[in-house]
Amino acid sequence: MSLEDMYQDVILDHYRKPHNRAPSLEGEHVHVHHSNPLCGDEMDLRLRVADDAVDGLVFDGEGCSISQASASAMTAAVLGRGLKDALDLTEDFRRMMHGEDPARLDDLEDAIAFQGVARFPVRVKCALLGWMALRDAITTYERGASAHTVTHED
Amino acid sequence: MSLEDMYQDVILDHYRKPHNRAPSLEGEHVHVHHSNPLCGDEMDLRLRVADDAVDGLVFDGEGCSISQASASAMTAAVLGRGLKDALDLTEDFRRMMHGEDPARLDDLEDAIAFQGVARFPVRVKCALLGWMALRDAITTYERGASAHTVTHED
Amino acid sequence: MTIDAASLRSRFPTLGRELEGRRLVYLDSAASSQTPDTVLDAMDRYYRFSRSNVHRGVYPLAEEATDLYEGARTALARFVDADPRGVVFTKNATEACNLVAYSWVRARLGPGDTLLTTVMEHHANHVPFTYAAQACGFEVRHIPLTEDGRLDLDVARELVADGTVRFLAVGHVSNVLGTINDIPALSALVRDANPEAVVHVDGTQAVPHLPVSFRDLDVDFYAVTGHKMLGPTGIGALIARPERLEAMEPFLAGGDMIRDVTLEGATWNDVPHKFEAGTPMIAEAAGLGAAVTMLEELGMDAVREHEVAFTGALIDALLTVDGLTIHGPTDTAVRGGAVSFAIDGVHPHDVGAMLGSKGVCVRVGHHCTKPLMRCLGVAATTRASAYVYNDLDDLEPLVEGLEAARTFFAR
Amino acid sequence: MTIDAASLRSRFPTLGRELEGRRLVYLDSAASSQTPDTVLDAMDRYYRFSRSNVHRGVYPLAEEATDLYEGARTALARFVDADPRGVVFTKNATEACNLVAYSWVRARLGPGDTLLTTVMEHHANHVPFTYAAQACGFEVRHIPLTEDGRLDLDVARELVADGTVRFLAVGHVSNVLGTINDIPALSALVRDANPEAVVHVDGTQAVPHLPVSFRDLDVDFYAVTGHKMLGPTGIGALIARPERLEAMEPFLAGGDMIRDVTLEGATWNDVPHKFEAGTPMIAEAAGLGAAVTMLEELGMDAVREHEVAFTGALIDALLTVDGLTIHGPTDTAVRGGAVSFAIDGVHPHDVGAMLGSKGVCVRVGHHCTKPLMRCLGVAATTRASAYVYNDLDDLEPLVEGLEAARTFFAR
Ligand SMILES: Cc1ncc(COP(=O)(O)O)c(C=O)c1O
Ligand SMILES: Cc1ncc(COP(=O)(O)O)c(C=O)c1O
Repeated sequence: MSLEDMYQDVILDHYRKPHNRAPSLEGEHVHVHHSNPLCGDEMDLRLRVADDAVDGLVFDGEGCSISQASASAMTAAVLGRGLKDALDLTEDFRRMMHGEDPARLDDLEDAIAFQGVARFPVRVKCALLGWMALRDAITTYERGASAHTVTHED
Repeated sequence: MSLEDMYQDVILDHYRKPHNRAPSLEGEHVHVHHSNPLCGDEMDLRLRVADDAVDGLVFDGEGCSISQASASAMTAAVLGRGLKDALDLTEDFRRMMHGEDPARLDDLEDAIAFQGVARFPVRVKCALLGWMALRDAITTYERGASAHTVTHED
Repeated sequence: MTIDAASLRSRFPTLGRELEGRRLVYLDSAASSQTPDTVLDAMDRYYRFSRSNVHRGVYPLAEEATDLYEGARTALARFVDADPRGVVFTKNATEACNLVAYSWVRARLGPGDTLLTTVMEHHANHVPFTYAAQACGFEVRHIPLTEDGRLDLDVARELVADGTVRFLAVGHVSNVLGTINDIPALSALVRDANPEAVVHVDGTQAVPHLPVSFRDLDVDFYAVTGHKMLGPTGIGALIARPERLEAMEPFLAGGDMIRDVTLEGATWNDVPHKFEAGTPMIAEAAGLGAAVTMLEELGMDAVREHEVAFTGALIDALLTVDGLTIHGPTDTAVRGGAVSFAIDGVHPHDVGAMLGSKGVCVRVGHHCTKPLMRCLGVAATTRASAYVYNDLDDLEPLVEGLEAARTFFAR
Repeated sequence: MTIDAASLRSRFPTLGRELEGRRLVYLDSAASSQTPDTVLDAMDRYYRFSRSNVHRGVYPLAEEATDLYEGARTALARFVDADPRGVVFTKNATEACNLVAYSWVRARLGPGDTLLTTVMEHHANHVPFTYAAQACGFEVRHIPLTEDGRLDLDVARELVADGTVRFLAVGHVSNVLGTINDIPALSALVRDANPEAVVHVDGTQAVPHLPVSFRDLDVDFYAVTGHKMLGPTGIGALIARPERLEAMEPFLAGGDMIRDVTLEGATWNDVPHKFEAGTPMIAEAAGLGAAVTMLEELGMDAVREHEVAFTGALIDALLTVDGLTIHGPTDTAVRGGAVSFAIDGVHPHDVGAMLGSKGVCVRVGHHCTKPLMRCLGVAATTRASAYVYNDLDDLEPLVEGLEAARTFFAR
């Protein structure tokens, strides 16, 4: 598989015109900051919960095309989902990035386009960054906290 | 060159019937103890000086055939020589063990038989042990001391 | 499956060599083993095809190199039945022991504490700890030997009785006596007296020759070296419980072992990377991976069986030589393949030189076990040590050489 | 003699490879250089002909192995114009820096003392010293950069003014900016303020590329690594004044570095052996010796001349790319061959991946210089770095790939 195949149009679209990219979110919300000092990616994710579901979700940050596009596709795929469902989808995505076939093809929506990234081990962390931030935001919410910072190695 | 060539008859003779091997020496003398912990050689050398010459010289100790035979040949070659002359001969032997041609062929007497040992680097230290003890005994004497212990690495 | 040493030999290039017009007989594998073609090929493939640095490269060569390196970690972990997160690559077993001495022992033991070790340790598993003791003020106690060269467990029990022993450093198999130490018994003994005690095993002479399960041994640290287990020079490993590594501060600092660095300080990477500073031994890891594959193919049970059979024959052959005494146990069930001996009135240097002149390679000297030499009352021994490529054909030249030494150097 | 890179290439097997259907263009030699056939042959000869352990063996194989190992020491000493007694083999440059940090700095610096370093150091030459500072309580000061990426000597003069600086740790050539630091000026500056100050230089990026005379540099310690100078992985060296080594306590303890060992403690071997514990990197030393031979045959003046010419052309080619900024000096007279740059609006990861997909290997990331990245205000850079096998033919694929990245990732 070539690089151009990895960067399918859908990834490039999310990279060039990210969904739900914003530096702030209205209402009470959880804010997590994830960073990967080894490749310089920084990700702010803000999650507003209503009725145990993802009611608002925006990301902001710096990073390579894969990390930015993946965060964008992630927000689109999970907005409106129940928290448990979103966590389950996150796990499905994580497994896909480790080479397993995804179980929830349709629910992943555009995120399915990142399947090819699994073949580029150094980029897997990039694709996972937004999803891992989401998982952290949900568990932070469930702990009753409102902010959390995580530093990853690559 | 084969091993049997290295162990010429003269070396084996000195090994089997060492000259001047004794645990003690009459009269006032210098005693040096040299040991090489890495191969377990131990050498006691006793030197009596009269009129600035080697008047008495005995060795004792444990070691391989080369170290024992070389010490024996050394005592035979230097007994009776002036101290300066003995040091000079020691230097000649040392150089021979590092591959140079000896300048004092005749004076080295049987010690000349050790020339072949120079080709076996790990054995060079063995052949040198007695001579280095002699050098140390002479400088110890010249310093006015009566005993000295040296531990060598190999 | 049993080992066919004669046909294996063709895979070890140096064994094809002649010395002094005779077939080379290599009986010094306890010092360093021979290296098979597949190990050389694995290193060559890295250098000729994927030559680049590991970690974080985004081009294919660098990804291949990373896979080779991390693949070797997984292979070694599988081979010794350990968690890959507990496998730290080092340059040799000595560095592995030093890592434990610096990052665990020095950080935790002090006045009032005791480190227990034995009189039969290799310097690699002894000096780092006595050196640490001098710096940190803890006490070092030594388990002595029984008559037949085994650890005296009765005395060991007395040595731990006061409950101050917080650390045990012990070799799995002696490189001089061949003795296989009963690690579970020793760690039980130490932990009975102090449940918090930590056990570090020098497995250098065990892993090449016996099936080893780190999990089953139930110890904390285990040091191995590549060049004695068919692998290349320049690589070894510390096998550890990941929790232990996590609880330790790093030893060597530098690139790759950090998470973040500021002008003032640094935070550390996850284990095992926290302990691997700088560009690692990439080709060497690839080679070690191939060595492990070969040992797995041979089967460690078969390797051990071959060793038992050969060692029995070796001991019998040695005992035919007049005036020869074997140091250590002669029962092959409780010993490995290193057999040290003395010949009355002939210095080991002379024995070794005579054997070398007949194409037989053995080691003479103190084998980096000076305290043990003092216990045995000798300055040096002659040691023959075998591996998968040795067989009964090697015994005749050995005995012939020993007889020649005995006659030639008789006084 | 000038370097004919195109014909040299045939001696580096990996360079004959194709990536994604294109000729491999390797521009990551600052991370690790390619390895020539002669180096592989030297290691192979050891493994296939003289495979055994070094030191004290009395059979021919062991003598040959010892000669190879000690011969490599002599060769490296000659190459960097140093005393072989001052050449300690390590597994990489990182270990060499740690050796200095543990055995010199930690043993001698404490509260009230200052260690001077720079903001451009590789983690290998930074973290061991800040880690030591945390343990020992001395202060660490950093020489900052001028606008054009050189060390600010005016500030440096202020940093040493109080006379507390006892140690300088500085890189000879930056692996990111390419800057060649003026070592004699820096050590004069430090020693003027404190004549007893000790100078440690990280020569990792200098020795492969410039003629280096340790004697003329007149410093105390100098770290090098084999895998960046045509040598194998798994070997580096600390070059030191022998008197300094003699004054230091050992770092790693174990076999070979001792003179004698008793149950209680040990006495140390002579330098440099005092610092080489355990079985050394024998094959690797043989390989490094062959690498040095090749560099001597090419001539280090010619190597440097080739680098200057290529780097000039590289910088010119890079500057044709829209929105590309070079970090560090652009004057080839004061810089080495590592050239880092940024492309507006494109993340280095994407640049590197695009280049990799076109067969061009460059490094992206922080290059183990996080403090420097913070100074530059970036998280990562893209770095192209050349060596003797690169020539102008490599520039077209590079520029083509950069243009592709710029277009593909433009938002
Ligand atoms: C300037 C500099 N210093 C030190 C090092 C560390 O070298 P090694 O990884 O071989 O220990 C490197 C390379 O990674 C470097 O570029
Ligand atoms: C029992 C034992 N432990 C440790 C070592 C040290 O291994 P290395 O020299 O590879 O560090 C050796 C071999 O020399 C050994 O036989």
